[in-house]
Order: sequence, then structure tokens, then C-alpha cells
Amino acid sequence: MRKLLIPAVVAGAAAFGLLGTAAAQEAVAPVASDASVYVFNTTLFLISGMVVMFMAAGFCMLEVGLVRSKNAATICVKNIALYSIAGIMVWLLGYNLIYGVSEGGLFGKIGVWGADDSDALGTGYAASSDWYFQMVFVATAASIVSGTVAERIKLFPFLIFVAVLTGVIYPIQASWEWGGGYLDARWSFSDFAGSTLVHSTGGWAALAGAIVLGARKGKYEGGQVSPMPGSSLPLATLGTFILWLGWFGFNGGSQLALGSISDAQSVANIFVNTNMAACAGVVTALILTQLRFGKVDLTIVLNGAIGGLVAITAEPLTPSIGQAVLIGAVGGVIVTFAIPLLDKLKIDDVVGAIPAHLFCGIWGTLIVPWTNSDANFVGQLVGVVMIGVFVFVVSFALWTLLKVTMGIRASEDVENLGLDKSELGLEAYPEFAS
Amino acid sequence: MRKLLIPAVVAGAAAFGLLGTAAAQEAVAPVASDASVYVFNTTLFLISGMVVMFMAAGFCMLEVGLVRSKNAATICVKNIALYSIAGIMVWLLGYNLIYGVSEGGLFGKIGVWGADDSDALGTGYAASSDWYFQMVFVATAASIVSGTVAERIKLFPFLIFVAVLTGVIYPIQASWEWGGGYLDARWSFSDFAGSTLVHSTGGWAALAGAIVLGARKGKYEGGQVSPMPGSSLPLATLGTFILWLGWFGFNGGSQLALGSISDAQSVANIFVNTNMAACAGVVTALILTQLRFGKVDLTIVLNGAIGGLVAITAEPLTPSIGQAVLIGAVGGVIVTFAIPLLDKLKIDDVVGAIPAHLFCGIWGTLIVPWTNSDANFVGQLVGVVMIGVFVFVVSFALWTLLKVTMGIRASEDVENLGLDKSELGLEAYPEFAS
Amino acid sequence: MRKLLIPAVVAGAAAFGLLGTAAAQEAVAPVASDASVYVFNTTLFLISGMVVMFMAAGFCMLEVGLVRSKNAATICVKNIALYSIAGIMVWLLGYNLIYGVSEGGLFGKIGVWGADDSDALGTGYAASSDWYFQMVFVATAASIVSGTVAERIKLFPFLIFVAVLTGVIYPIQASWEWGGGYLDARWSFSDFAGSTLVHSTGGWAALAGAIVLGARKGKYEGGQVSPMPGSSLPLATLGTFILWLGWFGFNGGSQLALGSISDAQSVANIFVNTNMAACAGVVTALILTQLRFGKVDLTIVLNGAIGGLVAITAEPLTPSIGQAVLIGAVGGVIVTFAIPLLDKLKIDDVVGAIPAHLFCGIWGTLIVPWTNSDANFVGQLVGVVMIGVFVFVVSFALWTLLKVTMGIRASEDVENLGLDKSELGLEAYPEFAS
Amino acid sequence: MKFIIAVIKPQKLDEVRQALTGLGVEGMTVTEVKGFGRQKGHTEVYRGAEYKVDFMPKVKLEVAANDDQVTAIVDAIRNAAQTGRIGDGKVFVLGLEDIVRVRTGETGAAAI
Amino acid sequence: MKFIIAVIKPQKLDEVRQALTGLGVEGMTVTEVKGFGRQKGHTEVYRGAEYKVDFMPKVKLEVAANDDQVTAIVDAIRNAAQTGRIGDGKVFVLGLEDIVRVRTGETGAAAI
Amino acid sequence: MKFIIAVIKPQKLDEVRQALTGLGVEGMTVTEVKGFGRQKGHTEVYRGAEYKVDFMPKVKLEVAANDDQVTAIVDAIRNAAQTGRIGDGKVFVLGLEDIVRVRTGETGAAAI
Ligand SMILES: Nc1ncnc2c1ncn2[C@@H]1O[C@H](COP(=O)(O)OP(=O)(O)O)[C@@H](O)[C@H]1O
Ligand SMILES: Nc1ncnc2c1ncn2[C@@H]1O[C@H](COP(=O)(O)OP(=O)(O)O)[C@@H](O)[C@H]1O
Ligand SMILES: Nc1ncnc2c1ncn2[C@@H]1O[C@H](COP(=O)(O)OP(=O)(O)O)[C@@H](O)[C@H]1O
Repeated sequence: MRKLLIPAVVAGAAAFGLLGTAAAQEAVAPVASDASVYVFNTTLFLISGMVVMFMAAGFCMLEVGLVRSKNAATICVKNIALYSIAGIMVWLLGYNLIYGVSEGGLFGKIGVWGADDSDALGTGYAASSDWYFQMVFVATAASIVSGTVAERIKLFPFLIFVAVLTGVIYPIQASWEWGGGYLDARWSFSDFAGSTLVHSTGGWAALAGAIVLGARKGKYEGGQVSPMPGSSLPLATLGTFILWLGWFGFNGGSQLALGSISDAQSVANIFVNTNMAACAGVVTALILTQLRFGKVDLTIVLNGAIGGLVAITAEPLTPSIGQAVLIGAVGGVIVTFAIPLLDKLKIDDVVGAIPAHLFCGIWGTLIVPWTNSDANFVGQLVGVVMIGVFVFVVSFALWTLLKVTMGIRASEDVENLGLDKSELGLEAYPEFAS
Repeated sequence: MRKLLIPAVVAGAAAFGLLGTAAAQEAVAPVASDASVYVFNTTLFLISGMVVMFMAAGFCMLEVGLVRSKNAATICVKNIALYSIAGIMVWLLGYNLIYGVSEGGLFGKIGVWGADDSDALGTGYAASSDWYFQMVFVATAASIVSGTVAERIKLFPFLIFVAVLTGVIYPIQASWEWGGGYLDARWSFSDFAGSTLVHSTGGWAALAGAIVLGARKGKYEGGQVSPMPGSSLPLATLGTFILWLGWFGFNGGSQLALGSISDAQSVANIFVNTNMAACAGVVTALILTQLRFGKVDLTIVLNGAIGGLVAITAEPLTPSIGQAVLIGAVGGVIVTFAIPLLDKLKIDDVVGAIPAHLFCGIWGTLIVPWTNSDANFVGQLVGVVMIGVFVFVVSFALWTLLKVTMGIRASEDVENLGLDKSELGLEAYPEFAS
Repeated sequence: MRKLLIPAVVAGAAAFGLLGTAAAQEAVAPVASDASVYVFNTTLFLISGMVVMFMAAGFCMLEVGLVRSKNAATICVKNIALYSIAGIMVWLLGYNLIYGVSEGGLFGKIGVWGADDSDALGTGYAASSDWYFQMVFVATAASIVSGTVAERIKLFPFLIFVAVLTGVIYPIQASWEWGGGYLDARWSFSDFAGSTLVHSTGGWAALAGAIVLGARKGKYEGGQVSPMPGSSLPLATLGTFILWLGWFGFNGGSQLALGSISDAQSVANIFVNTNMAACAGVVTALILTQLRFGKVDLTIVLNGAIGGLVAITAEPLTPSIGQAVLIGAVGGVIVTFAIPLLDKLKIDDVVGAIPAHLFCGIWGTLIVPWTNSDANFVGQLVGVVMIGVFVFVVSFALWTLLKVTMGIRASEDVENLGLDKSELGLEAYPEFAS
Repeated sequence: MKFIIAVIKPQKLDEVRQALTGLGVEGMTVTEVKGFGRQKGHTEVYRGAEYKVDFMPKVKLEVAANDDQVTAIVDAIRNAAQTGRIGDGKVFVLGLEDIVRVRTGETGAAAI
Repeated sequence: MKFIIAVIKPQKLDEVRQALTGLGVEGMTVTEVKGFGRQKGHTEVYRGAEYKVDFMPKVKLEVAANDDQVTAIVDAIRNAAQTGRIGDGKVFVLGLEDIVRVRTGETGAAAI
Repeated sequence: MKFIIAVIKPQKLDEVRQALTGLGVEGMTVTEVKGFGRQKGHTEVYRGAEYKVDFMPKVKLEVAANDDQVTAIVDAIRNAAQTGRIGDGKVFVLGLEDIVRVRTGETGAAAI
């Protein structure tokens, strides 16, 4: 059987004696009914949201695989807790801060969110499906922070930070763009799926945390960098594959509509560009680590996939495949060089979230004008800087506040013994690990 | 770019010079064509079914992570086998027992199922898509049992129990409600997605098994409880995330229709409530374990997520988000207190399936009238009791029968050495474990 | 609540006072608008493509679980790299080689692919969605090879082979059938979703590799077979579940259309048959290993699931459930007997890819005429042989070329120490493994 | 002083530890080991191929003790570790010239 | 010649190794062990059930040395491994009758 | 009687075991250990940072034997474990005062 649609349809139709009706279709006008458009849009949000939700598992596995086993259970607690807290905070505060903002405004409404489907056809999708989709994005930003500050941060201060990040910090900056606020109205800033709004935001918060928190004990002692190898690279790889999968929903769903032929084409193009950027990130990191270190470094290759994905996230629609490949490849270059660089600066980023999410997020945002004429370099720069300054400064202040009040750093003994045994009183792998 | 639908659509449409047609849509009546409705409904079943099917992997990982490594491979065999057996039994017997029941009846038809799409528009979905969706639900109930009786049950007796559970026990009680039988007709019992029909049913069967089987050797010796820590909490966490993901299909798909604006809204609201109940379960368990035990217990937090999900499953549509959060939070409370309680009763439930699935299932079912006026407390109670008694008694009898005939309990030596080495002759982690 | 559609719809509709419109639907003609059909088809490709993409993770976990830990990280590198390379090669060469072929031709066009949506209604789906769906299929074939040659092949020669396989070998043979080339036009060969085109192709390439490469050191020394147990059977099981999940997209998406009632029914029937064949493969392998070896062998049971899935892939639509069960069961028989057989022939297939993908692929292809009258045995045989000879010969030549030029086999020391430490300079489980 | 090394079956570790604590032994060091001995490993089948499992999992116990305690300790281990079935293990007694307690620097008997 | 066995806290391994290397010790063998001693394990709660952790993770170091080096080595271990807190571990000194270096066949002191 | 401790390269374990069985040795105990010695570890790069791997994976073999067997056993280990390359390992011979077979209570030579 030819694996092309038309014959298949005919065959299929014929098999059910529907050939007539199938032919009859030609008559119908090429627009879907409003009801269908509504359902398509809602379905896009729900299915995309599901795979983005699953990214929480991806981040968890990536982190759990890249930390030492004595801290693996704590990573699990942090990741399932942060996703849960994000959901609650976006409900209580976040959503209305993002979308309650006035045109060109800087600060949205304060208030609990509730679904309003009164003007169904007006909005064109179920309110809850949109909320769900936005919520999982917020959770993503929190996951990014978790990886960077792993293996030395205390559980509860971290969770408090997550609550503020997901309930206030992320929503405020997101409102400037996705809420139609200042950056959107004044600078026609463009960030399709969130290279800056989601990934850099997570990255800036992570960077602030890494600085306030300091490096893991022994990481930079004796003026040299002591690697602390991840305890399960297979789980880290699984996590990366899950993230890759989720990214189709992350970028594809950000088209926000699926009900028309043009929207369907856009979503499809986004899928392809998203995939190709990741492929390029992987291959680039693979070749570069071989050339630079004489050996392929799996962990950097995994970061390369994420770097490519983050880079394409600001504009996955307008690039040609070739351009997407290039944008992703640069992402691979960035992670390969930025990871050792951070170590030189004694910034201890356990999973490489800062290079992959922050640096590649900036790169992806700044390159948008190359393929999308609606965006301009100045506007992009303003957006990157304004959001960066806001998120970094507020996060830094918050981390510092937590540090001086309750303390954010686990004691040296706790760090030696591992957070699992000391904070949770259990072991992630009681029968195996050293 | 504003991240709101309308502008996006316009932009998209404009970009493809379809603005006219896009506008034209306003004219069309807001109902989808029957064909579209049919495809939407079928797609809902298929996609929901896929993620529910994936829950089999989630249960497998959760269990494999919570047992000792010497029994991990056996858990894998059990989980992939039980899913397979469920599929075959639902085909041979189950489906027609559920849906062959007469209005208000107690016992359906005996007979192999085959797809009948003769009256396509009448049913409104592809017969096979519905069968697929129902089948994966049955498998879920079997997975629940597996976790409770782990680490000491013999493989084949367990698989025989699964065959009867999925082919006969589950279908009979499900027919009373979802088949439009006795409980539905006589008591207007309401269980939207199966807190009682699926989760409590699995839980009752598990409880009967745990009693007949007895506790793992050494678990309750010397009048004290000896914990047997799970061998891989990261895998247990992964499993929980997979279950959470699957639950969107589990509850969302149970709307059974997606073809209209109202159905799309319902599915979306279900997604949000399902998610929020789980979030609440996690946060509640996290705080309670910290308060009660002085340390956050990851394994109970994971149970908390499931407890919240099970609790909302009986009615994920009508609650407001606030109500959903409360319903899920109580789920978190239940698991935190019920887990040690079962140990006091010397009921050895390896993964905590009884608190999470049985107790939270009862809670979720009884609270339905709070948010859904079509249900009443008496009816709910009758359903819970009637199904509970039926499933528990029959399961208890079956376990006992298996015990006296072929024996269900592995010998003490086998238990010492681990089921993997003795029953399968291999090790789950030959290079690591002790 | 009855869990049947109609009442649910009414209820739902009623709840939103849409009963009128819901009833009104009856009036509408039972065909979807072209726009809806277009979106449905595109969505089918995208969602199916996503889960098939995720199969890359499934293969990775299956392999990582079945190799010794000292080679696990290398498996991860290979799997994420091969998926990435496949994407790039299908873009640069593959797609146009497959679909640029002339009617009845043998060799397609050379050229980079780019999306062409000019004749949207003509094609009936977004070009990129189709490309995406085809691309992930190609990646699957490459994953198959990886498992067979694991634990002894050098990284870069393998990646070069993958580039040629995905860019040239696979596309050429695929064009003969799915491109409407020679086998399709001349022999009405039928391979619905690729038992031969995807799985046997991967299997033949793997077989050639295994022969040219030779067995792992110590595997067949002293005239006896020395098992080398997989290091993490839970991960291998997870991988199998992921593959099973992906297969619904693999076979279901191959219907290539979802926009009509008949297509929706077809996809649903495919889901059920796909699932039942896998169930049968599992149960058969479980029983047979118990009978033959006196113990259930989890690893063969996992292969049984895959064997059943591969077997049904050539024709998942036309068989009745009973026939699907039989076709899958034979898959389970094949793997159980072929695995030891390959060992007798001293062909070292680390994960059992050759029995599951090659042998079961042949079986599935040859049995098509039993359920599909459009196919005939001769045509099937010609297809199996022609593709087999082509892929095996070209692969064998390529492996040999790589062997004599750069060498494909890791040195004995490297093999002793493990590829991870020697080729990557790291360990997959630095804290656990021996 | 003597350095007593015992190789026993893993499931007997707890009983042995309790027996020794009963004797007033205040410390011991435990290692997971693989044992090869008269208790010939069994044959297993993996993916259809038979193979012999030569090494059995055992636990090694090291206890430093004063000469006067040795017999008591050895007997205690024997009684607690014995199942009567092949593979029960062995106790080895080696001479021990000196002990130092790291924390205090005490040496000899005082450091036990 | 003597065979020195030291049981220390895991996090002290690096310091001890460096101390020994400083003394010119060219080789040692390290094993992960579990220790039972005065440093009573603490109680933990798992899924609501309390239990005592009796065994603490320790590292065992084996060093063969010439008689004249023994005191230096023992002291070096003591100083490097000491935290002053209970559980620091012990050093055992056993007699060693002979050594053979597999690679060369050298025996006695030359093989150390 | 003697207590022979051999530290060898992991991949040599099988050959050594067979060699010893050939001599009629009926039991031995094996432990996975990490070795530090002349065979200096190599430097690795992980995420761009260089680091030295000091410890090499080794296998430790413990065999109790009668005096008359010792030389044969030591030679057998040497021959089987030797690759001629640095890191082949060592054999240590310690005095052994007594053995008890847990199962039977036999002591001395009879318990070997
Ligand atoms: N000569 C020996 N040297 C060192 N360890 C030994 C020796 N003989 C036996 N062992 C250890 O004792 C364990 C039990 O010995 P085995 O001969 O199997 O049973 P039994 O002690 O009951 O005769 C072996 O697995 C091995 O670890
Ligand atoms: N009699 C002994 N024989 C063998 N090992 C011992 C003995 N006593 C202590 N150890 C080892 O030394 C470790 C530390 O001893 P412990 O009594 O806990 O603290 P301290 O040495 O500071 O008194 C123990 O965990 C155990 O591994
Ligand atoms: N003095 C020693 N005490 C204990 N073990 C030692 C000693 N010297 C070497 N070893 C062990 O022997 C192994 C091999 O020794 P090494 O010096 O690396 O090579 P070679 O034995 O060929 O000179 C080391 O890895 C270590 O485990």
C-alpha cells in the first residue's frame, strides 16, 4: 500500500462504502465549524499541556541522574513538590497576574482564578484548557531552578522560593509579554514559547540561587574543579528524552490554535523545527566534546539537546529547517563552552541548567529577528535585559532574605552524609549506593 | 506576541490570507458535523486510552522502586503479564459482562467481544475505541493488587487471580453502574471515573490478598514493625509522575465525549480538577509527614499524589477548584495516617495501595454529593458497601481457594533469597544489589 | 452515571443548556468539513509522531537495561545520537528518496526536503506533519541496529552506519513500497506500518553488523554460551512499555487519515489489534519460557511483547481480534525459540532485536494475505526477499568497509574495561556498579 | 589479641550480631562478599543459555577480640550462623598484634 | 612486615590517602564496609515505622608495610582520620609473613 | 595454616579461580575492592573538568590453606593473574591460627 494519504482515504472510505460521501467532501467549504474550531483549540491545549506536565518527570529524572545518589531522593521530593506548588500558586495568584494586566501595563490583577466560559465562541477555547497549559509552563521554570541548586540546598527554603517564583516573579514578567503588557505593547518584543519568559526566567532565578548559596563542598577546593559524577546517566538520558517529547507540546501548543488549515500547518512546522534544533544541538555537542575533550561527554550531549530546544523556543515557527538547525547547533556550542566557563567562575550549576536554559534562552530570543520580521533586535534586547534584571534582582533578594532568616544551606555534615539520609532520613538506593 | 488565542488566530489566518474565511466562520452554526463529533469522541477514547495504558508502566515503576531489589524483576514480570492478561480477559469475557447487562440488572452477557460499528452515528464513536478505553481501566485495577501482595506471592497464582479479577469480578461490579445495572438504575449511584469501580475494587482485592497471604517474613516480628525500604525511590517517583500523567486520560476520557463545546469545557475542567487534587495530596502529605515524623517521607508524598488523584476520580467535573483542592488534600491526609495504621493491624501493603486506592476511593465516592446534586449520600454509601462486600468476599474466597489448592505463598527460603533468583533464576540488578 | 456515550452527551449538553443544539446535530450531514478533515489528519500525524518519537527513549531504556553497566552510558550516547542523526539525514536525503520515486520506480529524488503546503486541500494534511511522522519511523530502524551490536562496537563507525542507513538504505527500500515504487506497483506488496520496511530493515542491518563485528569477548568461548545478564531489568521493562505505547502511534498513525467516520473506526480497530497482538506475545513467551526453561524469563517476555507488536505491524487493520491474537502469539513463539538459536549460530544479538524485529517482521509480512485479500503470498514473499537481500547486502558491505577502513570493533582491553570508561571516560553508575 | 574473620550466610547476620552483642562485643565490621566453596553454585538459564553460578552471596564479619574472649565469640558465631546446610561458612582466627582507636589514640586491649 | 587494616569514616578517605602518600606509601587497598560499634546508629522513620540503623557506612583500608614504617603509618592514619567524635574507627596491625608482586614475582619487602 | 590475601585485576578472577580449583582448593572468598598503587590512575574529563582517577577497580581473594599448599597456591595465583603490566596486584600471606567450619564445627585443617 502506498503510504500517502489520498489513496489511503479512498481505500478506507471504499472499504466502508463511503466513497460517495468521501467525494462529497470536496463540496464543503474549507473552514471548520466554530464548534470544531473550539474543540480543536481546546484539545491542542490539553494534549500539549499533558506532555508539558510530563516534563516535570523529565526534569526530575535528568536531575536525579546527574546528582550523587546520596541526594537523589531529595531531588525527587523537590521535583514533585515544586510541580504541585506551582499548580496551587498559579491558581491562587499567578494566572490573574499574567492575564489581568492592562494593555501595556506592568502589573496584573491580584486574585484567585476561576474558569469563565461565558463567552465560549469569543475566546474560542475552554478557559480551563488555557489555564492548564499556562500552569505547566510556570512549573517548568521552577524545575530549572531545582537542578542548579541541587545537593546542598535545604528543602523548605527551596519550596518557599518556588512558591514566590511561580506565584509572583514568573507571572509578573510573563504579563509584560504574554499578558499584552509593557514589552508587548511598547517594544513588540517577541518570545513565541518562552525562551526568555520561561527558560531564561528559570535560569536567572537559578543563577541568583547558585551565587547566594555557594558551591557544593569540595567542588572548587584547592583551586581546581573536582567533578562530582552523576549517579545514573541512564536516568538522566531518559529525562532528556522526556523533555524532548514534552517540547513538542511546549512549542506546538504555543500556536494556541489548531482549528484552521493554517494553524495546523503552523503547529506541524513548529514540531519539525523544534525537533531539528534539538537534533542539531545533540550532534554539535557530540562533535565538540570529542574535539575539545578528546572524548564524547554524554552529560554535555544531553545538555546540548536541551540547549537546542531552548534556543528554538523563542521562534519555532518562522525559521526554515536549515535555520532551525543552525539555531539549535549554536545552542549545542553554547552549552559545550559555557559549562566549563561557569566552573571557572566557581558557579556550581549541578545539572548545567544555566547554560542550557539561560544562555541558550538569550541566544534564541536575540536571534528571532533573523527569521521573524515582526520582531526587531532592539525590542528583543530590551526584553531580555528587562526580564533578566527583574528576575535576577528579585530572586537574588529573595534568596538572600531566606538565607539570613531561615538559612538555605545544608550544614557541612549534612552535605557529607547526603541530604537524603539527613533531611529525609532515607536513601534513594538503600541497597546499592556507596 | 500576546499569548492569547484570538490575536494568534487572526495573525495565523492573515499570514495565510485566510482572514476572510476566518471571519466567515462567525456565520457557521456552533455545532460540529456528526462526522467531526464522531471523530472527536473516538480520538478522546484513543488518546485517553493511550495514557491510561501507560499507567501500567507507572504502576510497574512505582512498585519496582518500592520493593527490595531481590524482588524487582518479579514485579516487572507481574506487571507486564497482568496488563496482557487483562486485555485478553476483557476481550473474552469482561466487556460483555459490563455492557451486556440489562437495565437495572446484576449480571451481564457471557461472550467474546467484537467491534460492531453498524450504527456509527447512533453510538457516536468507534466501538473499538470505547473497548480500548474500558480495557485499560480494568488493567489498572489489577495493577493495584500487584503492589500490595508484592515480595512474597507466587507468580502463577497471582496471574490466575488477575485473570478472574479482570474477566469476572471487576466486570460484574462495573456493570451495576457503568453498564446501567442495579446501582445506576436503582440508587443513582455516581462514580464518574471509578474511585470505587476501579480503585476501591483493586483495593478490596488487594486487601483480601494481603490478609490471606500474610505479611512478609520479618515485617512484624518481635512485636515491632521492621521497614523494608524500597530499592529505588527515583523509579518510584517516575512511576508516580507517569500515573499522574495517565490520570488526565483516566478522568478526562471518562467524559466520554469531546465533540461539543460543552464537552470540551467539561474535559478541560476535569483536567484542572484532577491536577489540583493531586497537587493538594502532595503538599498535604509533605507537610503532614514533616509534622508527624519530623521528616518528609518521599514514599508517603508519592502516595499522597495518588491518594489525591483517586479521591477526585469519583467526581472530577462538578467541583470548583477550591473543592477539588480540598478533596485531594483529604486524600493526602488519609494516606499519611492510614499507612502506619495498616502496619498496626499487621496488614502488609508493600506499596501503600490500600490507603491510596481503597480508602481514598471510598472518600472520593462518598463526597460526590457535596459537589454533584445528582448524587445522594445514601446511594453513594450503598454503592461503596455493595461493591466492597462483593469484591472483598469473592476475592477472599478466590485467594483462599488458590491458597489451599496450589499455594500462593513463596517458601521462606525463596523469600529470603528473593523471588527473582528463586522463581525467575535471574536478578533485576545483577551487578549492583546486595 | 452510566458510562456510555449518549447519556453522557445529553447530560453534558443539558448541564450547559445546549440540549437543543445537541439534538440539532442529527440534521447535519455525516461528513466533516475539509478544514476539519485536514486538521484531523494533521493531528493524527503529529500525535502519532510524538509517541513514535518517544520510542527512541523506549529503545534506549530497553538496551540500557539489557547491557552490562560498564557499557550503559555508551548506549545512551548512541541512542540519542542516532535519533538526532536520523532526523538530519531524512531531511537532507531520506524523504525525497522515499517519496520522490516515480510510479513503479526503484530510486527516488536526491535533494533536501522542504515543506510544501501550496495544495493544502489536495494533500489533506500539513506537509510537515507527514514528514515528522515518516522521520520518526526511520529513527526506529536505526534504534533496532543499536541494540544488536551493543557492548563492542566503536561509537563513531556506528554513527556513520546510522547516517547511511537512515539517509540512503532505508529510504531506497521504503520508496519501493510507500513511495509507490516497484514493489507497490508491480507486486501489490502490502506492509501497512512496516513489519518489513522498518523492522526487518533494521533487523537485516543489525544481522549484518553482528556478523561482521563478531560476538562479545567471552560470549561463546569454550564451546558454550556464557550469558551476560542485563544490568537493569526494570529499565528494560520500562523501555518495553514505552515501545508498546509508541506502537499505537506507529500502527494507528499509519492509517494516515482520521477525518472520516471510517478512518476513525480503522484507527480504533488498529489500536485494539496492536494491543492484543502484544498481549498474546507476552503471554505466549511467558508460558513457553516456563515450559522450556522451567522458569519464566523476563527478558524473553519483554522480547515477546515486541515480537507480537512487530508481527501485527504489517497488517493491524484487517485481522479480527482473534486473528490478531494468533499473529501476536506466533511472535511470542518465534522470539522464545529464535533467541537460543542465534546463540547456537554464535550470532551475538545483545537485546534480541533480530528475533523480535527481523524474524517477527518476516512472519507478520507473510501472514498478511490471511486477513487482507488485497495482498497475495507471492507479492509478500517478493517484498520480503527483495528488501532483505538489498538491505542485508548493502549493510554487510558498509559494515565491512567501515571495518577495513576505520575499524568497528573496540579493542579487547576496551571491552574488558567497558566502553563507558574507555570511550567516554565516565561511568553510567559511578557509585554502584562493579 | 585475635582478629576473627567469619564468612556467613547473609540472612544470618542479624542473629550473629545479636549473639555477639550478647557477649559484650562492642564492635565489628561487616563486608558483603562472594563465596566459592563446597556449596557448589546451581545452574541457571538466562535467555535460553545455561550457566553455572559459582559464587554465592555471603557476608564477612571482622571482630577484634581479647584472647580470653575468642572461644566464646567463635562458638557464638557458630551457633548463630549454623543452619546445618552446606554453605554455612567459616570462622578464621588470626593473630592481632595491636589495635589503635582513632578517636582517642588508645591502643591494645583498651582500644577494642 | 605488617598488614595494617584501618576502618575509618568515608569522608576521611582522601585525607588519609594523602597522608600515607606523604609517607611514601605506594599502595593500599580500599573496601566499602559497614561498621557496628559504640557509635550507636540512630533511629529512623520510614513510612511511619521507626527502626534503628545499627550499621554505619565505613571505609576499610589495607596497607602492607615494613616493620619500620608501621608506627609512622598508624600515626598518620590516626591524625588524618580523627574527628574526635565517636565512630572515628580503628587501626588493626597484623603480622605479615610474605608478599609477592604478581607482575614481577618479587617477594618480601621488595614487593611492597 | 596460612591466610592468603590476593589483590588482582577483575578480569583475571575466573582464570585464578580455575587455577586454584585445579590445585584442589575447595573454597575462597571474593571481595570487590578499589586499589591504589604504582599503577597511577589516569586523568579523566567530566563536563569539561579534568580530574585524576586514583583508585582502580580490583578484586580481593581470600584463601585459607595448609602450609604445604601455600607456595603452590601463591604461584598459581601469580601465573593466572599476571598480565605483566603494572597493576597486576599482590599476594599477601598471613599466619592463620585456627579455622572452624560453621556447619560441622570441625576445626583446623579439617575445616579448610
Ligand atoms: N579455604 C577457604 N578460604 C577462604 N574462604 C573459604 C574457604 N572455604 C570456604 N570459604 C568460604 O566459606 C563459604 C562456605 O564454604 P562451603 O565450602 O561452601 O560450605 P561449608 O563451609 O558448609 O563447607 C564459601 O562460600 C567461602 O566464602
Ligand atoms: N572490635 C572490633 N572489631 C572490628 N571492628 C571494630 C571493632 N570495634 C569497632 N570496630 C569498627 O570501628 C568502627 C568505629 O568504632 P566505634 O566503636 O563505633 O567508634 P570508636 O572507634 O570511636 O569508639 C565501627 O563502626 C566498626 O566498623
Ligand atoms: N602496600 C600495599 N598494601 C596493600 N595493597 C597494596 C599495596 N600495594 C599495592 N597494593 C594493591 O595492589 C594493587 C596493584 O599494585 P600496583 O602498585 O598498582 O601495581 P603492581 O602491583 O603491578 O606494582 C593496588 O591497586 C593495590 O590494590
